[in-house]
Amino acid sequence: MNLLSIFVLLPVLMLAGLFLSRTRAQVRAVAATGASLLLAAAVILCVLFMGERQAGNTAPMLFTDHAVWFPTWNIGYSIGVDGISVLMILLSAIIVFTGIFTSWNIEPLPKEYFMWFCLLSTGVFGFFISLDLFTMFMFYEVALIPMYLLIGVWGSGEKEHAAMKLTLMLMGGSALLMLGILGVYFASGAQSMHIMDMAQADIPVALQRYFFPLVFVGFGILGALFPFHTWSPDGHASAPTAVSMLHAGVLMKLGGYGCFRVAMFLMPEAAQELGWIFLLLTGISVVYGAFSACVQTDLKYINAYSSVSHCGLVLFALLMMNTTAMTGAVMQMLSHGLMTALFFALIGMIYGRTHTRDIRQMGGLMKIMPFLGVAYVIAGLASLGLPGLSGFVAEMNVFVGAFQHSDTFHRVLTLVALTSIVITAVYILRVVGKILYGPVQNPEHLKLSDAVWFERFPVIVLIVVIASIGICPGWISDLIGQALFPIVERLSIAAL
Amino acid sequence: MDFSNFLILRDELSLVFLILCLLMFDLFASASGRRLFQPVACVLLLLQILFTAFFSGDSAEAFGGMYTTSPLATMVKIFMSIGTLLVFLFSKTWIENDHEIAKGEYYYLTLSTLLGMYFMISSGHFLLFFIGIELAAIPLACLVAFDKHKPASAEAGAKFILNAAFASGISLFGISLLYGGCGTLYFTDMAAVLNPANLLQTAGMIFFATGLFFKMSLVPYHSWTADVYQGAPANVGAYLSVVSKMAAAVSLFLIFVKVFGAMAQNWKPIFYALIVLSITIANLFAIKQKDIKRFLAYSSISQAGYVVLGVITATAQGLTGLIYYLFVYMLANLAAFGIAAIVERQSGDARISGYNGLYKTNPKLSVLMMFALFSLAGIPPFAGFFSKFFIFAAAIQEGWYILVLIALLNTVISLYYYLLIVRAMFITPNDNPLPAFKSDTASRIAMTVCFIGIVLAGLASCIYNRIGMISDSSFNAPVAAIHVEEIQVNTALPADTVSDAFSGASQLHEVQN
Amino acid sequence: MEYSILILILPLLGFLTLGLAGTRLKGKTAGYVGTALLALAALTAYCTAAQYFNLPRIDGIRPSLRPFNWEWMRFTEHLHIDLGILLDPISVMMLVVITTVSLMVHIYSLGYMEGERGFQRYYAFLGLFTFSMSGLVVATNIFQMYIFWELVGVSSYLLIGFYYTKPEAVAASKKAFIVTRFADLFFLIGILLVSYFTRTFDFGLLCSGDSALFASAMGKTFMGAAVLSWATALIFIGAAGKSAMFPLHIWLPDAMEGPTPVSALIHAATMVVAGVFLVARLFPVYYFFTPEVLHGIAYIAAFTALYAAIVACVQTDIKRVLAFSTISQIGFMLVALGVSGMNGHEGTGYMAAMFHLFTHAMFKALLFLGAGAIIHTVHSNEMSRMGGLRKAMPLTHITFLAACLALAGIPPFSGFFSKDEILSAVFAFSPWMGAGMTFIAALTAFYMFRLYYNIFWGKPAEHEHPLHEAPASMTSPLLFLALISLVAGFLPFGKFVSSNGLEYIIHLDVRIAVGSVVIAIAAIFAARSLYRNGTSAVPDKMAGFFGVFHKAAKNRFYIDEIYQFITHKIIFRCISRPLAWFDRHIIDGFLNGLACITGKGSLAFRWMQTGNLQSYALLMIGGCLLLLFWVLFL
Amino acid sequence: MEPIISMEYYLIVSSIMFFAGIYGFITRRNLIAILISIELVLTSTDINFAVFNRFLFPHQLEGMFFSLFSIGVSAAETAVAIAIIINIYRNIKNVEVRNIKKLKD
Amino acid sequence: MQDVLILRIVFGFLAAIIAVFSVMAVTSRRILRAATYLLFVLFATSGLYFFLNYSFLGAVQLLVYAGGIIILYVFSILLTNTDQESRAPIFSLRRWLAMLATFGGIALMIYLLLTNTWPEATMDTSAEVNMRVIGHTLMGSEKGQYVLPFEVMSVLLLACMVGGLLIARKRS
Repeated sequence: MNLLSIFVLLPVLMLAGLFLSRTRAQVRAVAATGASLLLAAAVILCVLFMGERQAGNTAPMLFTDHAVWFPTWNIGYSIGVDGISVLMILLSAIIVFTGIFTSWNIEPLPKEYFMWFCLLSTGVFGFFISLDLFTMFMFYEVALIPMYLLIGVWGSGEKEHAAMKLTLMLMGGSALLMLGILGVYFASGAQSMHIMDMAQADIPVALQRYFFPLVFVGFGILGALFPFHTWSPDGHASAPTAVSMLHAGVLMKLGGYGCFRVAMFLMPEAAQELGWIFLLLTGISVVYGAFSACVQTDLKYINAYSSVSHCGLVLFALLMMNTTAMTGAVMQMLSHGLMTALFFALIGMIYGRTHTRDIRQMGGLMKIMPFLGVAYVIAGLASLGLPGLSGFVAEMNVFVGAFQHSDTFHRVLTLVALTSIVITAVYILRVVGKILYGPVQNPEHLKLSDAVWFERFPVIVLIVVIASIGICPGWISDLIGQALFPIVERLSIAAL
Repeated sequence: MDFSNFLILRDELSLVFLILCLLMFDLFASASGRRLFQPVACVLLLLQILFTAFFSGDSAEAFGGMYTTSPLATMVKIFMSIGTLLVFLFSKTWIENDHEIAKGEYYYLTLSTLLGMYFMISSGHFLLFFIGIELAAIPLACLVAFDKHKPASAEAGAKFILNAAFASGISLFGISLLYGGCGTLYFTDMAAVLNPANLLQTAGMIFFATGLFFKMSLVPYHSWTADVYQGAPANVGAYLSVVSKMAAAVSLFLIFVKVFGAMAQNWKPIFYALIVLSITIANLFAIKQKDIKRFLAYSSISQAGYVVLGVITATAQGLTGLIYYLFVYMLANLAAFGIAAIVERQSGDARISGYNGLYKTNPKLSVLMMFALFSLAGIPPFAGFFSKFFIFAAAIQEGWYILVLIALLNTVISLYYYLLIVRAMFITPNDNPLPAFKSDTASRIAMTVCFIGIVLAGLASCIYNRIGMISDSSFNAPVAAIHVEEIQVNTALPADTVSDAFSGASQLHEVQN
Repeated sequence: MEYSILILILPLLGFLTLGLAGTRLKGKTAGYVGTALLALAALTAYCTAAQYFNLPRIDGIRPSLRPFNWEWMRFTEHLHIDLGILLDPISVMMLVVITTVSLMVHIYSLGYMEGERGFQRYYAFLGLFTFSMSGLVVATNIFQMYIFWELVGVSSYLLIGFYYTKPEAVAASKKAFIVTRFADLFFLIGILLVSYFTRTFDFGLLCSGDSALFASAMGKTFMGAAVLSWATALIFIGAAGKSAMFPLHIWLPDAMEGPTPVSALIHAATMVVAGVFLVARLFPVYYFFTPEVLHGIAYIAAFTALYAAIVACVQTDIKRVLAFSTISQIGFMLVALGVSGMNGHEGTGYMAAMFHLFTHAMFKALLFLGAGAIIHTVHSNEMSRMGGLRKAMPLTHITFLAACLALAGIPPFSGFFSKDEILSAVFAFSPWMGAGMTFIAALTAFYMFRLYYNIFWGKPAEHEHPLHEAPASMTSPLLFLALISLVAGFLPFGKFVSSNGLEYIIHLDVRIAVGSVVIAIAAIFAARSLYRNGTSAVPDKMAGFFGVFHKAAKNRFYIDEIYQFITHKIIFRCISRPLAWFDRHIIDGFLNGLACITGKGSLAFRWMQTGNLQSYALLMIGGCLLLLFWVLFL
Repeated sequence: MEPIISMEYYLIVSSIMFFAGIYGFITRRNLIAILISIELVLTSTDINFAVFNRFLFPHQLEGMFFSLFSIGVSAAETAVAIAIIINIYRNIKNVEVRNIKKLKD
Repeated sequence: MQDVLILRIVFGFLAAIIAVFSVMAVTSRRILRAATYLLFVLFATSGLYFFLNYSFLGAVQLLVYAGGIIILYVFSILLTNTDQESRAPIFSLRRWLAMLATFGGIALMIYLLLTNTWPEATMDTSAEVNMRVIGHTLMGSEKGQYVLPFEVMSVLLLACMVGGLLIARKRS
């Protein structure tokens, strides 16, 4: 069996295992084992992949497999990975792994919770390994729908409204997406829905003009593209910790990944032609998200707007359409995924103790829970792009790459987007200053305890990964660069 | 008289035989024997399904073209029988507790409407089609009014029968106009002489369509639906929304594509409008519903809109998509209706608020309901996703971009109201939810079948592929082949340029050239 | 000289060990570990310096070495960030300064921070800072510099906010970080601009003076100025942010909320001169390609020097006086750089700036550490709480005096020599400016001795605890630094550092030297007469005389308020809040409105479901007829 | 040969009958009256079939047979409808349309 | 010509009865009268069939409708005690819309009927249909013969009978 199928099979097996488990201990055991196996598989995949590349295998996709599924529409279960997918799988595995530990004590209905969680992971992994547009889309939706219940049942605050809004907006996006995908398929006249096959076929530019925006916006909604980002603050604020982690950490990456894997790869001419519109929107996202984050008082809202800003940067960089910026985009996906997950994990832990997320009601927590405090500061520093942490390498790739664009318009937009790094510092420091530093606001908080082992564990894992990416980004950018080559090549041909 | 003709009708004959058996059983069985009515009916129906499935023949005509059959028709009939069987399975508690005396009638009335639907699918002549549609409608009215001591049921029955009679009157008027224009009522003959430029024929077609639109309950022919579903016993509602709709949809495709193929340019705009109206308006209505059966009624109206997408494509893929869609819809909707029926029995009313907190007490039921709703909403990995995708794909292939876009945006609205039920079951807190209960064995078998179907009918591609193969071959059968191609004639062509309806076909060719 | 990497590694090691081991170590132990590692680093730095300056010159020029250069991240074919070590006169000089001051601060802190909560954290951060600052100065390319630039920013942030339970400290740290980061934004844009045109980050290439490299950047203009000028100006903004040039200086006085040794290390001796270092590093670019920017730097720096000196005259918090003094002195350095030429005598300014950087680092660190010793005893920063301390703290008094004299530019203290070089460079550039700078030098002497007399003379203030001299761990660094301040002036600095790398002989311009010394002494006496016994009424009269001006100076000319206005009123009130409102109400409201309309829409079609079966039939036949009309006639 | 009465007249008469039936269906207030209206609708189409058959396609009998069957179907329909109406009468003691509006939105 | 005139008068008479009594059947407020008017209409219709020389059809019409259905109506009217229809509101949107639909529909139909070009009749139009032919056609299984609908019709009638009984039967 193909190595990649494991990533779909394993969550499904976990589902079955969870279904059969009776006690909380069994549930935890199944979840933790499954997540660890996934992580192990992801690491193995990564190593094998790099081994193949080292050995000189230059095929665009490795570990490919294909099985016909619906011959009428030439749909197949086609899987394969390139460097970017490998990294995304690794990211997902890490976040699923940490997410499981973060929700160690989830209440109520732990079994159901983990089952939905597994279904979500199935979708995520399936999406990243798919090469067939149909399966990709299918997995995409599989990943979306569990959000509704995860937020609705286990969330907090205005969870029902938020869950509904999130689901409907994302499904609205996927409605556009479905039209776009079908349109592209028929317009290309391709022999199958396999992306590589479709890339061979020439899609008339006149049609690309219609489908590119559909697909881009469809994925963009998940990538929090302005002005379709409003699901994100509400959704993140209401979701339970691990779900916020998974959602901001992985699910939002589906958007960016889809944008270049489908929209830009298949329709490079339209991307070149219409890119500027979206560039403008993403530019707005970047700055707008950062500014909006400045005045929020709910920790999760701050982080959600920050996600809007950071994910905006992902799309922004993708639309710059050169290797450096796109490398930056993928790195930003990784980096944002990790640090947002870290943020949400920490916010969840803090919330679990203080029972408030209002920054005005907290203060001086550093003294009370130094571990969480330090971790929060590290996450904040990663978020504001401190060298040595992952945010910096990503942002620098993005900005340097974007600034290499030959068009003045693009460079000016880059400068605009650059301002976000200052604003990011403003809101990050504001939060850190308010909740961690200063005198203790609420004497009740003095009784609170610091993190326990299953809380520390995911936090440490995330920090280590963030730091290691920040310290040695070379291998990642190599992986990404190789994977981007065909895409960038198509885009540059299209530019002519 | 050639009796071999009758052998071609073995699907229908087996059903008639089944009806007669049940009738005899009802007449002669003892009171204790009658208690076994439900199992007997189900087993016999199952046997009939197996018989039909194993002895299905090739395409054939009988009675001079009045009756046609094909693997496609047989397949649709099997699907309808399966649907009926599931409805029977769901009906056990209801029929046995409330209708000690009349339970036999329930089965053979239902089966006789099923027979009518068989004839709808297989007819090659408007008369047979008309009788089929009436056979499918009139006893159904009795079924709708089956809980006759309940005013709601009686009211629903009256609304149904009167509106159905009205619609069939209009439809009949349309057939008469078509007859006047074409001089024949045989499908194949009529297809050859229809002239899209002839206003009277077009009018006839539109009047005729009323009957089918009524059965499909497309907006604006839909208003009866909600009232009838709400008033009718839930199981009858399920039957109405699934089996009856399936027959109507398939015959809609067969008649409009195969008979009115030449008129495509006339009916496609109509269908376009109906799809948009049905999906949108039904969705808007469904949002506000408080009663689960009304809710499902509107949902089924909007689903019918999606089904018609398959008709408007008028391609083999469209047909495949349509049948597959109906099949998947059948499973999901039956599950939803079945659960609605069970919950209604348990709680005594059908308000959606009764579902609050259902998951706590009846997890399995809630999960199945959720899966069914997700399937209806088109969420993967449930079968509904696949069926929606394929029907959209078929429509896109024919270039209906805007239409599909509207339909897709409406799926978002539909997701909203499906999620409302899910929310009620899983999220909304409720201090005293419906207590845990156990359904009867038959219902549980039915629910299991639905569950398996909802989960696997999409992922297991063999079902779709098989349907595709059969409908491809039927669609491309020589009878139909010449009529499906769209004929590009300007609608504005004045009627008097067409001197003779009989030479319409040849005239058409001239215009084409 | 591969071992020079140890200068970076050892402090980093300190940071990691102390950071990770954290509270598990005993406070003292942590301090010793940190100090020991830093002592090793300092030793390595001295070795490096010794070895480097003994290397033979090539064509009379000191070579620049790269014992390490490791490609860290590749952007494009040409652009890549390297991490490496670049040894040349200024970086080696800086390494010495950094490690020396840092070592002193480490030792000093053993006493000063004793018993503080978070001792380990403190030493960890010090290690991080030393690492980052060393990395900054040895950067081989501008991007590496940017990386460490950010890192020093963060370490500064962490150290200012060391007393994180104090709201002022938190606010100050935030302010410092954000203001410098704001400046860094321009630095980054400058880097991007330069690299876009030159396709390199490397200092070696950038500073080679190769005009082909900059041709395209100079050819393009933007708003009337060459793009390269914009770029270098932007880079200077970055430098100005770190070096607290007007109007980006506001963070530095507030940064005094941090522990005093930290102020000595970061906000007096090392980090704040990073801007000077940056300009010096890119000096060939400024000089050859954008001289107008260089002159602009001189003017800004001169203004800042004046401004800060004036403000320093009226501050009452001793650390703030020192902070403004630092700003003013950095202004001196940048003026010197701004007026400098490249070759021979023209290059005095460059050399003088570096020389002043060196001497200033020593005596300003000394001043801060001395102030720390005083604060340690008095438990207050306010001058009014001090007075007559010379008896209680003789060692501190002596060393502080030495530092004051150095700063005032009195021979033979080191400040005299370096300041004299600056003045002569400025006079050579423009006599008017020279006169102005001399006046500022006099102001310097004045405010330093105002400080000195207020602290050590006059009537002692009341204290709960008896006053005492600081412990040996604190006084020994004071003595050491005082010694350096005394002798450093005699170093043949031009031999080591000069603008073009050739050997440069310092010679005193007697007129200027005498003039400045006389003026300085006059200023000192003025201060003596005013503040010696603390009873003179003249200061108050003068304050009354200057009235508004005095008040304004005391309030630092309301620059902080202006910033406050911009950040709070404009950014928060006028941008963020409306944006957040817009997001919640307009964008989100639009979607909610859509949902609402959909909901309303369902009511709009209610008439279809009256419950009357005849209206259903009407709908049917009506619809049918409408469709008929439509299809038949439209 | 010109027929004695041109076909259109028959058709117009049947159309009037048809639409009278429709009008009645929509406006009558009594269920039985509505049923009566339906009879008009159905009978009018029967006339159409017979007329078309006679005038246009006299060589075959399709129209006539359709009428024949249609009469049968409408009879059956009427019977069931009346049964249902009587059931309503049993339930609510009258057969006014306005009294069967319980089911609505 | 005399014959023609008489025939035309007869036709006119029948047509007038149909038109007038149709309208009266749907407007009369007395249900029993409406049923009677319906009876007149049905009589006139069968008259038309006779007029068209479809005697069999006319006879069936008389038998089934006049003999069967109208009786059913009368019984049910009497059974439900609803001779008098309740008073309609003077202004009702539905009534106006129904009028609009009716007159629009009639206008449309007349337009369509008068402008349509009909297929040419191929044979003599006035021959009486032979009963034998009718019998064969009804029982034949060839093209143009109707045994299958006949059989299905029987099922329909059976089902309707069962259903009608089921519904109308008194509660047990």
